[in-house]
Amino acid sequence: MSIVLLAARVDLEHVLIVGAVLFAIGLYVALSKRNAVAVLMGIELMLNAVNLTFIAFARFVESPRPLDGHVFVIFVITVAAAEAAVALALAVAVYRHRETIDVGKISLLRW
Amino acid sequence: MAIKTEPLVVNIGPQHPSTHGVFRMRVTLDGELITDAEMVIGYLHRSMEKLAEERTWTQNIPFTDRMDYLAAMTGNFAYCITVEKLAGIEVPERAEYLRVIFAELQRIASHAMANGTFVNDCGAWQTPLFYMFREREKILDLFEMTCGARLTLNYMRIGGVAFDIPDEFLPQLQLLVDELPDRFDEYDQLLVDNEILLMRSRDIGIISAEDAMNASLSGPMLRGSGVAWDVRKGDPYGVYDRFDFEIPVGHTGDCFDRFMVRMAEVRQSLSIIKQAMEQLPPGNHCAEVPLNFRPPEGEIYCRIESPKGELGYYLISDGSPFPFRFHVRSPSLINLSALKEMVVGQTVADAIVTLGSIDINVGEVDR
Amino acid sequence: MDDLGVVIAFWALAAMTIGAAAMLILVRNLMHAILFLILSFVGVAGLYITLSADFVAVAQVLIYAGAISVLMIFAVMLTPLSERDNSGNFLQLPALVLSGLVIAGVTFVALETEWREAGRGSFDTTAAEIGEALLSPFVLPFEIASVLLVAAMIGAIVIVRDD
Amino acid sequence: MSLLANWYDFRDLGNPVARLIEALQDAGLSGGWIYAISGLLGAIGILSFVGVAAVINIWIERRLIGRIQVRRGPNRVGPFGLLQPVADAIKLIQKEALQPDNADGIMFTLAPIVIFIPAILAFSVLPWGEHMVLADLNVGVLFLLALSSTTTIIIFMAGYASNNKYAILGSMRVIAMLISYELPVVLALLGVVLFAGTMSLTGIVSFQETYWSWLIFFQPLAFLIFLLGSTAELNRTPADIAEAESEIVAGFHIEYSGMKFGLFYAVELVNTVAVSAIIASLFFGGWWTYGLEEFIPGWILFIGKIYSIYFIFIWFRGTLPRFRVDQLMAFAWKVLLPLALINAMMVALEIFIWTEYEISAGIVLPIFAVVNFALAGVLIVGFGRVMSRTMERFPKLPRLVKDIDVPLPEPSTA
Amino acid sequence: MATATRLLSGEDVAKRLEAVPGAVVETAEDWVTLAPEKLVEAARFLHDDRDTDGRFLNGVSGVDRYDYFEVVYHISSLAHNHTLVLKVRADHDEPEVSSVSGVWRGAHLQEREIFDLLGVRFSGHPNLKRMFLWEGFPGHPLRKDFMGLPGGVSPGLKRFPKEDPEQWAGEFRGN
Repeated sequence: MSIVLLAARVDLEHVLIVGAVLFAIGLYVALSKRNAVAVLMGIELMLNAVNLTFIAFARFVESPRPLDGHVFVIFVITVAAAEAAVALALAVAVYRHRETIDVGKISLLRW
Repeated sequence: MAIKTEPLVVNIGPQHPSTHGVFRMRVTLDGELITDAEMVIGYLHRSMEKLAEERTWTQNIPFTDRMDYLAAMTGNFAYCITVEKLAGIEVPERAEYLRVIFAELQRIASHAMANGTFVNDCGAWQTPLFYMFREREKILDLFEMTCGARLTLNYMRIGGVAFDIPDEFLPQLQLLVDELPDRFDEYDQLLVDNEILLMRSRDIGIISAEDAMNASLSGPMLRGSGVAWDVRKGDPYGVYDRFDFEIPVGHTGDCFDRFMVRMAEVRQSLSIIKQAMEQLPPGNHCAEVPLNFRPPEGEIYCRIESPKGELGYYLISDGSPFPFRFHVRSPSLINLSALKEMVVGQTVADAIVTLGSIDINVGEVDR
Repeated sequence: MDDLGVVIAFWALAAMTIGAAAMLILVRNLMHAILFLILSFVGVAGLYITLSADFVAVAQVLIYAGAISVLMIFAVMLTPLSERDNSGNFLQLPALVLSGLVIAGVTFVALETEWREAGRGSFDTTAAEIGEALLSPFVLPFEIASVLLVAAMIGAIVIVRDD
Repeated sequence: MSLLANWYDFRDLGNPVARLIEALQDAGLSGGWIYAISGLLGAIGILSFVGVAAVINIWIERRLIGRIQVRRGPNRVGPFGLLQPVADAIKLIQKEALQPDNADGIMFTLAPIVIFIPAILAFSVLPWGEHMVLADLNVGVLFLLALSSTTTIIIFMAGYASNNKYAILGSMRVIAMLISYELPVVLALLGVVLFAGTMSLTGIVSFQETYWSWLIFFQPLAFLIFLLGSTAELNRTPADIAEAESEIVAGFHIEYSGMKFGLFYAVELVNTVAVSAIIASLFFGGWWTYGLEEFIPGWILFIGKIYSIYFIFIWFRGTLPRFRVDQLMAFAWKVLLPLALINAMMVALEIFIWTEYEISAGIVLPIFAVVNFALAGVLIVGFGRVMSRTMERFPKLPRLVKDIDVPLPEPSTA
Repeated sequence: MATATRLLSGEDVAKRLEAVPGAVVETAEDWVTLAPEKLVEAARFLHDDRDTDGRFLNGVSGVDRYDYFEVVYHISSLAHNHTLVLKVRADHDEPEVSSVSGVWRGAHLQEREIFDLLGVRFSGHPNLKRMFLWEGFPGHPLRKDFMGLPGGVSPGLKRFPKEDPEQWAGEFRGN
């Protein structure tokens, strides 16, 4: 299989690679940033990359119920919304006690 | 434990659409809540009290126009009546009645302006303001017909008024007096029956009767708080003891009460004007007073009920043609005494409404 | 997927998405980072449209760009005394290595696997089918998701409540 | 009632475009080219409408507000002041575009430009005639909601980038407000979508055509909720708290001057037209007007409906004072949201009855209309009673006192 | 119909103020002059006394009498509808009067105004700052000898001393 990414067509592999790059960027952001909100941004990017691959599989891969991928994405978005709400609430709660949301400084396991 | 946030210090004014001139309020905000407020004034200070010591008693009348320029007629009235009392000058009957008519017209104009801008501060997009301006315009037309000026009138003189009214004045005034009650009924329908205005102005900026008295508030602010006090009734000056009118008094002392007291006072003023028109005697319009007359040595404090509140003049004469001391008790300034207490703990939007309900005039605050 | 317009749109949107995501690493200001994140979300929504998932695309814009990013803005604005820069920590190099490994691994797998491609065209409409799927085979997860949302909402309120 | 598909038939401008596309297909162009050409034509049509509307609306709004405020409005430039928008634009373009010292330059410049994207995109899914729709998305209603939620971010961008305290206050207000009003608006539209059984705007219009009735007759509550909610989303009086010029001066666009301010000004008008168009499509049958579109082109009827609804917004603006922030929030959460929920449940019940028992539409729809109107009336009056319980319903007027009367304080016992 | 407000004579006021011994220094026809150190006490008494009921302070004004400063309080009772006048003298070189803003909230701004324009210091005032003129303005313009003082002047800002940032610092502190 020839590795020609910018072919004049879009196949499953291409979408998967785009998703992988997006996931990798999200991973990097989530691991390397100090601000809790930035870490959350990385996590959201990773979730988006996963969603993208779900949609790609739904679009390209043979299946009796191809739209199940979409349903999964809807669930992931739901969970992401809940997760974001709780995580940001945690950030605010931590800020209230320590006046910082730098994950490096929130190292004590007690308040 | 509340979230530690930076307090936000915001300058409301001096260039702000709702501060009615160059008034500045420095508020400290926690979110939208005001935790501290301080007013900074003096942007329009013209040092009138000092200037007045260099001018003769008659030359000072134009200064009184330029203090509360929205109620110049009552400014004239207060000063002239104080000097007359100091010098013991008798004013002709006709002049007294003309003064009452013009002062009450001026009160209607000033209250129309105050209520229009108040509703504008509540966020109505200038429509009530324009309606109120329409009525004020007609009153200013009457002023122009009589003394040629519309805003800074310089109409009253020590000993009377400058000009007698022209012949077409009374019919025009009659038209106005017949027309205005209907108009104000209409504004009642537009504004008082409006749920949003009620929500915005009721229970906002409350000041109790005791606090209002302690803070020397006067005029519609004092009456809005439930104190039935009006200088026209309590200390009748001029010929006010000959008219039959009532004092509108509010219930809780919130912004809505002050607004409604002004609305009701307009109707009382109209009734006074009607009575004055009926009783208007013929005769001379001004007593003979020399241009550089010298009142006897002495001092006097005399007050009238201006649209904004108790407008008093404390004049000291040392027998020279110039006043020794010319002090104005300006209602706009003293009504601001309780501003901080009224706005702290409210939101910015309410603070603007409260300020609008006080009805200050920066020309009179700073003098 | 052979339509030229869609292919061009896909690659343009992919470039935009990845570029915006990469800016997330580079920009200094946290607020700018959130705005680039929103751009990235919108790009992903565009990718969904090219993959003929219109309902999911619109939901993506509605929830990610419209709600979650606003939550993030709230979180940043509610923590004013904390630093608002977007600096990295000591894990930058390991994270870079890990990310590179992820890209390499997934690319290798994606290219080496024989996918059972269906070769069908784009979906005509997805909203109705998703609705039916949610209410017949996935009704239990659907209900659990609603419970999860309620739990998350209560949890968030409890966490940030003033004690 | 099929339209004669002559190319010159101005009753539906979609027909000549369809003819053109057929001709292009005959000429052997590929699908991409045809897609591009038809999209371009539609975009030109929409952009020309948006551009003209943004200019004309300035005149309409100022004249109407002027009439409401017993003055004449602009009448100096051109006949009836018709050239006033041009003069305004020239004035704004000439002005210096100031930028505060510590402003966030790129965001500050970008915000007034980007804010046009959702405003214009909203027009792309609206049906202007039977065949006149640029993108017949089958998730059209959801698409419009998604667009309105992105506007929030852009307004926040403008306010944050200005580095001004008033702007920050305004943008935080707008975020809180738009988040709150998203819910009742979504739920109100949920009722409409449930009733019509489709999320496509074309589908909703053809539903109204099929059953020979505008949706407002079945969804009066949804209409009111959407109307009030959209005044908040549009930042117009009585919910213009984001730019409240008497409180926070101009809110998020206080620092903007020159044409940057002009863009914000124009986008407000464009957004208002877009919302009016959405209301016209969803509740007033869009281009369909009880057969009248056989004689008058549907898109002219549609524009007429748009401006009738636009007039309501101008009327609001000319008459009502502004809410306070917390009152506006309380209104969304305590009044609009429960009403929208009840409405959605009611619609679900009705649709269930309709489909389950297979009652003919002629019998069931009038009953639904009556029931829904009665429900709307009861709910609005009831909520009014419940909400105004804390305050007396009618204000106490000042009491009139004959003589001065100031009580002495109670003697202190100490 | 209502009758005019009664102006209490100085003797009447002095008689009422016998409850505060040593307060009245001089009794004139229409006013009484109080001892500066007894001012607040007398004001509090007049405010609380039910017969006098001086709950309403009409106004405070300052007068430059060349040799001394005079601060004049116009107090009235809205319930009894009478009014009375108090005066306090302050030294011309170091004018200082105790503040009555604790008794009447309404005196707050007027005392600031007198401080600003006449330079009379009010001890015990919570926020005694310049009100009309800016911080750092030299002199007090309502004094009769203002024109003769350094910085007191024919108009023109250039003759004022260079602004000192320290003087401005006070304005941005809290109340």
